[in-house]
This record gives sequence, structure tokens and C-alpha cells, in this order.
Amino acid sequence: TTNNTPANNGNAGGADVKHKIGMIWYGNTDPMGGTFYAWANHAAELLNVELVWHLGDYTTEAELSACEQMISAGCEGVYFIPMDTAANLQLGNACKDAGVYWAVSNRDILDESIKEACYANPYMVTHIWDDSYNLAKNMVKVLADQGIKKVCMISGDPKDAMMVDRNNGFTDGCKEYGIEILGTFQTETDAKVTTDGVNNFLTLYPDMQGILSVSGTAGTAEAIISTLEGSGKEAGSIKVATFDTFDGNKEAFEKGWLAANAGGYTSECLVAFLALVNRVQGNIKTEGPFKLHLTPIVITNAEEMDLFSKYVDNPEVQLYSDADIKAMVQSTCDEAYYQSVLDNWTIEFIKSAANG
Amino acid sequence: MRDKIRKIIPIAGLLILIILFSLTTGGKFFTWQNLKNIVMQASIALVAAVGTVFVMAHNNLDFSLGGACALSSVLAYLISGGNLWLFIILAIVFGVLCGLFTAVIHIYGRVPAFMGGLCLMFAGRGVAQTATASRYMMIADSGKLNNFWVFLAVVAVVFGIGYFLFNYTKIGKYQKLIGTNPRATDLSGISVNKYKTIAFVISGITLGIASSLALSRSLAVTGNTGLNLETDVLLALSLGGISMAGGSATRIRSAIIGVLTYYILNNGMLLWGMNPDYVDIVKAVFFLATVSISIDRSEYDLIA
Amino acid sequence: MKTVLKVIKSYGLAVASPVVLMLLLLLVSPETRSFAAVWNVILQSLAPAVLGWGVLFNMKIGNWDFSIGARIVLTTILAGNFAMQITTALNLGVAGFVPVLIVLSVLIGIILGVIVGAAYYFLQIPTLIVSIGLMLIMESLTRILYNGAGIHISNDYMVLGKMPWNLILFAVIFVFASILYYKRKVGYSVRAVGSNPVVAKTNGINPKLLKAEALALSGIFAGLYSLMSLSATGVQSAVQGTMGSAAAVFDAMMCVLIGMSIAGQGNIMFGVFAGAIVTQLLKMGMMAIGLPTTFNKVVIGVFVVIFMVGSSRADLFQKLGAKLRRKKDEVNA
Amino acid sequence: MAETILKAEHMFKEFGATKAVTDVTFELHKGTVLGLVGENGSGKSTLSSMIAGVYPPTKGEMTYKGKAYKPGSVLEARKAGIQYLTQEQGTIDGMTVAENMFLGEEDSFGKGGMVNMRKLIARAREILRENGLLNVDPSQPIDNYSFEDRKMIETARSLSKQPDILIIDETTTALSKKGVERIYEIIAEQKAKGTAILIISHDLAEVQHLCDEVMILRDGVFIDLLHGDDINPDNMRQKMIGREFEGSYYRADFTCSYENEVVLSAKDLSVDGVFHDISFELHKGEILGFGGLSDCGMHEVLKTVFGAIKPTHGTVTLHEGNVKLHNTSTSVRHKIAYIPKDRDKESLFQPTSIKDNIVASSLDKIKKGIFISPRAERRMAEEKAAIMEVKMQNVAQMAKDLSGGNKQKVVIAKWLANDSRIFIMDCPTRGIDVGVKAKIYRLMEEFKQQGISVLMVSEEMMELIGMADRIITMKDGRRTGEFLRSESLSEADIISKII
Ligand SMILES: Nc1ncnc2c1ncn2[C@@H]1O[C@H](COP(=O)(O)OP(=O)(O)OP(=O)(O)O)[C@@H](O)[C@H]1O
Ligand SMILES: Nc1ncnc2c1ncn2[C@@H]1O[C@H](COP(=O)(O)OP(=O)(O)OP(=O)(O)O)[C@@H](O)[C@H]1O
Ligand SMILES: [Mg+2]
Ligand SMILES: [Mg+2]
Repeated sequence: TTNNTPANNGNAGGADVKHKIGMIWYGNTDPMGGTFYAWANHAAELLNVELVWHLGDYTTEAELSACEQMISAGCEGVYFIPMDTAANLQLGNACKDAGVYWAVSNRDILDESIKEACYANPYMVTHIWDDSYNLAKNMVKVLADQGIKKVCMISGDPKDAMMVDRNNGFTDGCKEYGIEILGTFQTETDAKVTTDGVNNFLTLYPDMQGILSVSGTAGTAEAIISTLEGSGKEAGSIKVATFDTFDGNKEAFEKGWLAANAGGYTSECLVAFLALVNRVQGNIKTEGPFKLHLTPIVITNAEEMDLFSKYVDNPEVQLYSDADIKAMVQSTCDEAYYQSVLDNWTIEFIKSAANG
Repeated sequence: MRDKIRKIIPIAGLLILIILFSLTTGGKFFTWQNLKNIVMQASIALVAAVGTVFVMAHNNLDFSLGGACALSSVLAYLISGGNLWLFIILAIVFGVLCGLFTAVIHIYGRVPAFMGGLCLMFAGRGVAQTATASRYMMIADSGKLNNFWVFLAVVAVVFGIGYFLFNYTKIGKYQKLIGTNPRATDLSGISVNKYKTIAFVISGITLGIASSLALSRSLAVTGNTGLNLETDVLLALSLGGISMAGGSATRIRSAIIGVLTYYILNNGMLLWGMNPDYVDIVKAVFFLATVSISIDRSEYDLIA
Repeated sequence: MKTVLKVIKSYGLAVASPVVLMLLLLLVSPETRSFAAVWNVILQSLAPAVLGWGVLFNMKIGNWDFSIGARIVLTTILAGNFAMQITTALNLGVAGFVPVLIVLSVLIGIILGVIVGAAYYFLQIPTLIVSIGLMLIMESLTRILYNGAGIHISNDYMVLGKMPWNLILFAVIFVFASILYYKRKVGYSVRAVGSNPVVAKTNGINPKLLKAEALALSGIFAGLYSLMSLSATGVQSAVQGTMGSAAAVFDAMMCVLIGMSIAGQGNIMFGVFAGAIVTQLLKMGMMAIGLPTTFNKVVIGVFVVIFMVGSSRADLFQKLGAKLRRKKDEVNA
Repeated sequence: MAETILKAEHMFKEFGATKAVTDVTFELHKGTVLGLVGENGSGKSTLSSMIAGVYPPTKGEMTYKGKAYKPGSVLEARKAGIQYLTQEQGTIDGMTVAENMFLGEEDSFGKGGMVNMRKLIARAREILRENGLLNVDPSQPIDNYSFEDRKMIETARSLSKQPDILIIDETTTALSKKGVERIYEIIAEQKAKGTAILIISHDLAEVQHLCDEVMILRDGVFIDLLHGDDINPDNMRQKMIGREFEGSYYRADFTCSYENEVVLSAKDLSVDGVFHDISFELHKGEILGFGGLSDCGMHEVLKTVFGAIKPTHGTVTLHEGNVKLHNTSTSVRHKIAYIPKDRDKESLFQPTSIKDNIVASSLDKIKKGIFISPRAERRMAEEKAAIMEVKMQNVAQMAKDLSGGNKQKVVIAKWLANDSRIFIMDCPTRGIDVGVKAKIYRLMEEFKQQGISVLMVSEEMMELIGMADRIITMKDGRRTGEFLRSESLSEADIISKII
């Protein structure tokens, strides 16, 4: 990184007033949720900010309620993942009315009018989205390159902006690379649904060569692999490409079931959060939000997977050093700087961070 | 005497919570803004709870709320084509139709109402999830209703009318009689089926209004619209001291006391900044304790 | 001859419902025209049926149990992790893991069931409220214990999810459930209290205690379901979100409602199994004809309504039949 | 005197503020029938419930077979040899007859806690046969049998293990003539076997006929123990109410009197399998009685007239305005009152205030627009309760806390409140003591004078003869005769038409 100025430069890390940030977060039990929960808590301690967490809600209504309560609780900034596009507008308005900064990550804003309104909201600090569409396409390509022609797909909630990108990425990717989608079912948080669904794939479509899954959380990916392993098919005869890292992915690569695994959105959450802290602490003032994007990492082999599990999907490990974190909360930080941090998010970065 | 104490427990619990949070949140609880927040957040459940009291008074449980809310919102959106006022009217119409559906299954199908409601909840959720998958159902207009005074007015009117109907008209009085003894109610010349149906219709109306309030908070109808509404309302009403067996001990004030308690508890714990892993545990313990103290066990032959 | 007729009368609907549905499915969807597809559906129905039996005891006695979903998740996580720890510590290997998991699943299932039952018994508040309260607590525990990591076991350990063990396990549980319901005092008492608690009480049954017992009993089945589902999926993650486990409860209730409607005079355990097959068939059918899987809920909801109304208003159908017959006679005359 | 088997000394029972039983001491002797009589609410059921283990006494000691006796539950008492037949249904729907008969002891058939169904059914069949219930199949669901059969099955169950004490609480009131006779036989048999028997009944003739001794309670207090010739209805009646009975009990006149105007008529009324082709006309100011055995269909005729049962064919017409009665709300709107036989289940809102019970059917009268003023409700309830002389603290008191007779007064008050013009009364004095009975009879006479018509069913022939202007008899669901009021009409005349 370019900016290695010490902590006493600006307010970063040593603010006299303890600022309060509201964190509306989906949960802390999966690899990404747990990791970011730990990262944010660590950074908060380092930067002398207080966090107020609200976990486990998925509706705009509930996110809005949490946001309002955080404003009442005296938060000066609110960070959240907008589970529905309208959440941007509603929570953004609540923040604007209260004069509270807000930052979002992980989701594109699908509706143009909402996007415009949000960008016009002076309290919006970041909008970071990940390029799930192209990522999904790339994952299809990995399968196509292995000669796969027929797949089944596990789709995601079609009104969740990110899931829409992933669904479309898969279907468009399949068209592009000449892959036929035989059957589809939608993910649920119950692993039994996944197992039953994959079993149905196996019996209904004996010629299936691969499975695409938009989600691997809540046991979905584990269940896919277990079901395939228990199917009596030859190891690696069906290739899986799935979003979200999961438990046992390294072995799945080794045995040949897993062909592509996309993960590591944690950095965009961290950047969005730190930029918010930066704004709340009054270090930076900009017109309009930072519009940033992240290209998540697609892992295609066991070694990289191992590395990823050890250093990214591990709440115990702080991949970004304290110096890195402090560097992201400086008056000099601008859109280009944050984008460079996100662009730097590669397997090489993880390797070097792990070694350093 | 013990009876009296028991009866004031729900309201006492509410007051204690208010005092506790006033003292322990550094004044953050008792700010105008926060009180406004609480009222707005509680409104949806409160409106739905008012209608639910009528159903519970005649000894039925309406489990359709969440799914019916999603279903009526989706249908209202599709037909209104995104016109806000039309949406509200249609949401109420479809809310009533959902209520009628449960009533018909219950009365003519002779199936316990909660089972019919359960099916509606299930199917309604499925319809909503399927329909919202194919298009994004947003009414940006509805955001203008997301205003404290609008919500307060709606709640005041709904609760006021509910209170009047429940305590001072045949509609409410008969619900309680049916809840106490349906056979005797029929033999007193009161049409049990008609009044049960009326209760479900009222519940449908309040559901439609609640759906509209929910829309104004979330702008869009999604597959998750109204998620867990039935359990939220049920939890809140129990906190408010409602009798699960219905009958003459049913009070409509349970709706207001219970829902406020429920949302103030949520609010206060967040203001405390409590570790989110433990919020639900504290909530549950408070809930079990309040109900254990306030419940009137003599109303139950056997506590179900 | 008489007994054959009786069996047909008793089990006719329970057998016919899934069979007819299956035939219908075969008609509309060429993919399902294989023995494997049918077999797959049956295998998938095993675990839901076991859960259904547990739920059945509660529904029969008039208990509301929202906690069973959370109890299953908590049981799976605790039993799975303990079993793993014990296996690793004592170096037991797969052969040792399986019996340890069986014992722990059932044991923890019972303990959690007893906790809910005891809370009901001592607090004396409606089961609906007790179970929602404890559901919230148990859901939180799934997120707190093991840092919310849940449990994941590798395929080697999933012995009971595979042929023939899954069938053997199911058969054993089927016999166990039937004995419990039809041959043990507790089964009689459950039916007696469910129908008339006051009279049951004067006959020396303590309805409150029995309701608590039913909650505890459902724990055995919850434990067995945990065992079966962990062995089938290999994974159990923590409950996400408040009341995230409630959906599982409703799924099971739907299955039991279908079961009760089609069981007729036959063994209700079989009825519930048939109900489970029906639900799984519907799910598979949705996939086979390419409808979005979210539509499952709609179809299942509609099905349950039809079955329930059908079974409770059999009188209407009889009347209709009689009317038609009369019309026919008139025409003939 | 025969050997004492149970001795209860200084028994007290309080329910909150209610003193149900106060300092009662008595003994039961082997092979002796003790009658227990008293007005409604005098504590008869409470006293016997304590012996049967339903609840413990507040104070007092019991000695049974020479040992201190403190039953913890009904089952415990039953195991000790004390059987209690209550008036309520004691069997459970959805289970077979055999399962019902061995409820709570299923596991004694079979090994290791398993239930052997075959043995259970066989034993049940044996017991049923011993008790002459040949028509009952023990493997059938009990739902398939009538109330009376179920009561008899229950009785058979209590006798299957020879009891040492048999308590019968108002059981005969619910049964038909045949059932009653069977109970009398059983009592005789048991008496011969040396069983001590305690009978509670409001039928004083029955008590006189059956009992060796009679204990009288009033307001929970022991009044007297009668023997031999002292056991006669007049004496008992007087001791129960504590004063001489004034004037005549039933109607004093013996003229069949009513106006010519027909107010209601039933034409070819039938309910499949219950009763057939019943037609009659009810005149203004007439008391029209229906007599028959309990299962002859007469109760259902009244329910059908009121609109609570849909007839398979036939119509009921209210002449004023030519209204067809087809549901209860139409009937009530047209000022028809119905007093069901089963008070607790069908006419009372137990955990509800007396006020709400009384105003339930007449809210239309006091509503303004749709508003119902609580004050108007209260006024109406107080007024009607005063007319009926309901013994209560105030109208806010719960109906469940009243005794049987006062409950019935509340039910009647409800219909007075609606200005009813036709009263349909199904066994209006069932299980009611003589004081309240007389009150109801006087009320019926007043009705006549006001031109109010009464349609009544009674299982007591004397009541029908004593009150009705006309009596229609029924047997097996069909009309068998009609009698006009006359001094010479005897019980035998009517009985000849109903059996
Ligand atoms: N069968 C009928 N014969 C005569 N009038 C009728 C009949 N049914 C309804 N009405 C009249 O229609 C109007 C509405 O009656 P309805 O009974 O539905 O209302 P309600 O009095 O509010 O309810 P309820 O009688 O159930 O308490 C009344 O004016 C009533 O007199
Ligand atoms: N469970 C109870 N709770 C409260 N009060 C009760 C209860 N059971 C009886 N009582 C009261 O105790 C008194 C005696 O009642 P009990 O039933 O013993 O009278 P009874 O002589 O059997 O009258 P009846 O002839 O009407 O059956 C009455 O005042 C009654 O209201
Ligand atoms: Mg009595
Ligand atoms: Mg009316």
C-alpha cells in the first residue's frame, strides 16, 4: 500500500471522542459473517469506536427498524447490507433525516431511480458492489473448460440483487459456453432441502455433469458435496461450482468434486465500514458516495483453498494488519485509494499477507 | 387480591420496562425521536393484533397472518399496478378474502381454524415468493406514508374502532360468548358462524391495513413481506396477558400493552448495545417470566 | 377375505394417495419414469416421517410445539460435535462414531424434550408460549455454541444415511413408534387426554404430566431425526435469524396433517409416512415439471386443505354420492 | 345395624369464600343404601366427591375399613374399592369401548408394560355380557353409542371390580325408564352383595323407594338422618327447605285452558333416524307437554322446533307474520325462548358474569345504533335477576359460582329479558330442588295468564300431568297419543302410551 503514514497523522486511531457506529448484519455463524464480525470488532477497538450490532434480519422493514433504533442509540454512522433494493432508499432516508452517515456493500442497486436518490443523499458514504454477474460467468467457464455440457443449477432468491446477478451470470454463462441447464431448485437454509434436491437431480437427470450453486452458506455446499460423495458415483464425475466458501472445501477439491469456489467478500465489507468510520470521525469530506466494486476471488485448486480457509475464512486471523486498517482511516483516503485496496484483493495478496 | 395483582402484571411489566430503560440508557430511550420510532415499529403488529383479538376471543388462533399479508400484498400490487391508494384498498379487500377463506375452511370444512390458517400461511408465502421472483414490486410512492403522524393516526383509529366494536357492540360481545360456550351461544339465538366470520373479516381488514403500513416501511413487496407476523402478534398478545382460550376474559387492551412491551424490549436492548447473541435469550426469559406471572390459570380446564 | 377387506378399508387411502400422485407424476414428467426416482422419493421421506411421528404425539394431545425445529438443530450440533470429540479422543474411527452418535442424538434429543416438557409442567403456561420462548433460547444457543460453526462431518461418517442402514434404522423406529402409540400405556393416555382431558383425569391420568411427557417423547423423535438428517446431509449450521427454525415446524405439521387425513382406520404411523411421501412427491414433481420450487408451498398448502376438508366432511361426499345415485335411479325409472 | 365401612367425621369443604360443606359427620354401612338429599347447592356432590377422591376436604377425617383414609385421586379411591358414578359423561370419544373401560389400567393386560389388545377386548366383552349389555361391541369406537349406552358401559366398568362402596350422583336423571330400572336392579344386587351405597337424587319418590337411611343437607350443614317411615317425600321436602310447603306444588286447576289462536305449528317434522312426522299446533297461553322415554326423540323435537337441528323434512311456522323457523337466531328474533336440558353445556356461559348471561339474547333491545351501553345492560340484568330471585352477590358474579337451581334461574332470566312469547322448555326442573321447582311452576302459570305459550318436555310424568294443558306422547320417534288436562289423568294412562 502507498499510504503508510503513522497513526498520529489526522484523527485516525486516536480520536478523543468515542464515535458510535451501527452495524446491521445478517449473522455471525458462517465463514464470511463470522470473519467480518471479528474483523469489525477488532478494527473498532483499534480505532476507538463503539459498535452497536443488530443480527439476523432480512427484511427492509426489520432493517429499517434496527436503523432507527441505532440512530436513537446515538450512532453517527450505520453500515448495512441492503437485503432488498428498497432498503437503500428507506434506511438512507432515515439516516439523512437524522444526519447520520451510512454505508452499504455487497449489493448493486438494481433500480435506477433508487440509485439516483441514494447517490443524491449527502450522507451516503460508500456503495460497494461485487461483480457477481461476471464472477458467475467465470465460474461457468471453469466448468466449460473441463468439457462439461449438462448441469443442474441451485438458484437464489430472485429479488435479492446479488442473487439476481448470480442467477443471471450462471444462466447467461451457460448460454455463452453452450451448457444445458437440466433442472433447478431454489436454495433454502435447511441442508435437508439441498440434499433432497441434489438427490432429485441425480435421479431425474442421470446425464448431469455438473452443479452450479449460487450459495454455499448454511450448509448448502457441504450438503451438495456430501450427497455427491454418498451417491456412489465415481469421485469427481460431477463437478461443482459454488459461491461461498464452506467447511471441507479443500478435500472436495482434492477429491475432484469441486471445480470452482468463489468467496472472500469480506474485504468489501471492511472497506465500506472503515470508510464510514473515516467519515464519521470527520477525516474526509466528499461530494457523494464512493462508488466502488470488488471482484471476488474464484478458487480452483486445493492449495489456494487451503490458504483461503486459513487466512480469510478464519475469525481468529486478522488478514489486514493494524497498520493496514489505520491506513484506511485517513484524511487522505479517497475513492481511488479505496478502489485500489479492493483491486488488490487477490489470492496473491492473501499469500503475501499470510507470509508477512 | 392475587387476581388483581395478576391482572396488572402486563401493564406493570410495561411500566417497569419503560422506567428501566429510561434510567439505564442515558436518556436515549425517552427522546421524542425514539418514542416515535417505537410507535412506528410497533404499528404493523399492533394493527394486526387488534383484529387478531377478535379471532382469539372466540377461541380460534389465526395462523395465516404472515402468509396472508404477503399474499394480499402481492395480489394488491399486481392488480393495482403500483398505484398506492388502489393498493391500500385492494390489500384490505384481499385481506378480507384471506380471512373469509380461513372462516369458510373452518366453518364449512369443519377444520380447526388454525389448520386452515396454517395452510394459507404456507400457500400465501409460496405465492409471494414465486410472484416476486418474476418482478420487482416496488411502490416508491408509499414512502410518503412512512411518517409518524400517519402511523399514529392509523393506529389510533384502528385501535379506537376495535375498542369500541369489541366492548360496546354485539360483534365483540358475541365473540366472547362464543369463546366461552359456542353451543350455548347458538342456543341463545346468536348465529355463531356469522359472528365467527365477522371476526375473521375484521382480522382481514386489519391485516390489509397492516400490509399497507408494512409496504410504506419497506417500499416493496417481497417474498419476505410479513415474515413471522403471526408469531410476533401471538407473542405480543401473550405478553399483553391475553387468554389463549378466549372467552369473556379476553381484553383488547392486551394488543396495545403486549405489542408495546414487545417493541420496547427490542428497542431498549439495542439501546443498551447488548451483545446480539444474547438478545433473544433475554427476550425469551422476560417473555416466559411475564406470562408465567400474569396468566390466569383458572381460565383453563387444562392449560393447552 | 374379511381381514383383507378390512386391511384395504384401513389402509386404502393411505396407500392410494401417494400411488395416485406418483402415477400422475409419471404421466406428466418423462424424467420420473424410473424405479430410481420412485425409490429416491421414498428414501427422502424417511426422515420427515420420523419427525412427523414426534410431532404427531404433540398434535394428538393438543400441544403446540414450536421448539422442535430449534431442538433438532441444537441436538444435531451438540450430538455431532460431542460424538466427533469422543471419537477423536478415543480414536474410535467410523465404527465407533456411529453408535456414539446414535446414543448422543437420542439422549440429547430427550434431554431437550424434557426441558420443554418440564418448563410447561412447572411454569404452567400454554405449550404455545413455552415452546416459542424455549425456541428463541435454543436458536440462540445454536449460534453461541462452537462459535456458531455448527457441525460438518465427512462422508465416511454418514453411514446411517446410506442403504441399507437408513432403511433398517427407519424400520426399527417405525416399530418403536407403533408400539409406543398402540401398545404402551402412554399411547393410550395421549389419545385419551387429547380427546377429553377431564375424563382422562378422573381415570387417573394426569393430563398436565402427560402433555409434558409428550413433549419429552417428541424429543426422542427429534433426536432420531437429527441422527438421520446429519447422516444424510453431513452438515448442520446454526439457525439464522430469530424464528429461523419455525419453518421446519410448519413443514412437519403439514406432513402430519396430511397423514392424519389419509390414515383412516389404519396405523397412523403409516399414514404419516404416506403423508411424508406425498409432500416429497409434490416437491419432486415441481422440479420435474419445471415449476419454481417456491411453488411447493402453494401446492402443499392447497393439498393439505383438500385432504383435511375431505376427511372432515366425508358426510358431504356421501350425501353427494347418494344424491347422484338417486338421480340415476330416477333417470332409470 | 350392619357393619360400618366408612366413617366421615367433621367434614368441611370451602371453595374460596363458598362454604360448600360444613361440619358433616356420617357413616356408610355394608349392604345399606344411604340417600343424600338437599336443595341445589346444599353440598351433596361436594361431599361425595371428597369420598371419591376428586378433591381433598378442607378439614375432616375419614376412616375406611378401620383405617384412616385420604384418597389422593379418583383412581386411588377406585383402587381402594370406592366407585363413583357422576352425572357427567365419563367416557372418551375416539377410543374404543374396551379402551374406555380399562382406561388407566390398560397395561395390566399384558407383560412388561405392553398392552394386549386381544385380552383387553375379551375381558371387556365378558364384563359387558355380565351386565346385560349384549348389544355393545367392545372393539367399536365408543362414539357409536348413545349417551345412555355409554352411561351403562361406565356403570358396567365400575362394577367389574366388585366395589365396597358405590356412589351414584344423580345418575338416573339422565337415563330412560329402561336405564333407570337397570340401575335399580344393580342397586338391589349390590346391596345383596353387601356393598355400601350412597345415592344422590332429587327424585324423592325414588329416594323413598330405594333408601334404608336418608341424610338431609341444607346449605352444606347436616340437618337430619331419617329412617323407616320418616323417609317420605313430604317430610324430606320440608326438611330440605326448612319450612312447610305452602299451597299446591303443581297447577291447582284441572281445566285444559288456552285461547283458540294458534301461535306456532309444526308440520310433518322429521329428522332421519330420530323422529318422524311430528305435527302439532301450539296455542296462545297453552302449556303443551311432550312425554316419553328419554330416547324417544322428544328432546330433539324441541330442538328442531327451535331451529337448532335441521329437519330432514317438515316445517315449523310461527303464525304471526307467517315466519318459517329454520335457525336459532330467527327464532329468538321472534321472541321464542329455549331452555335446554343440559344446563351446564348448552345454556350457560359459566366463566362469564351473570349480567352477560342474562343480556346475551336481548342486546338488540338495548342497543342504540350499534352501541350497547354497559349501564343499560346492567339495568336489564339486575331487573330480570330480581324477578327470578337469583341468589347472588351482584350481577358481576360469575355464573359458574352459582348452584344448579340459581343457574337455571339465570337462564330463565335471559329469556324474560328478551320478552319471549313462546317458551320451549326441555326438562326445565331437571336436577333442581323443590324450592326452585315450585318457583318455575308458578312462573309457568303466570305465562299462561299473560298469553305466553309453553312447549315442554319432561321425563317426570307427574310434572307433565301437573302442569300441561295437553300432553303428546311419543315412542320410538313417533307420536302415540294425546291427552287433555283432566283430574282423572293418571301416570299409568301416559305410561301405557310410551312403553
Ligand atoms: N329470516 C328473516 N326474517 C325476517 N327478517 C330477517 C330475517 N333475516 C334477517 N332479517 C332482517 O334483516 C336484518 C339483518 O338481520 P341480521 O340478523 O343479519 O342482523 P343482526 O340483528 O345485526 O344480527 P343477529 O340477529 O345475528 O344478531 C334485520 O333487520 C332482520 O330483522
Ligand atoms: N369447584 C367449585 N368451585 C367453587 N364452588 C363450588 C365448586 N363446586 C361446588 N361449589 C359450590 O359449593 C356449593 C355446593 O355445591 P354442590 O355441587 O355440592 O351442591 P349440590 O348439593 O350437589 O347441588 P345440585 O343439587 O345442584 O347438584 C355450591 O354453592 C356450589 O356453587
Ligand atoms: Mg350436585
Ligand atoms: Mg338480529
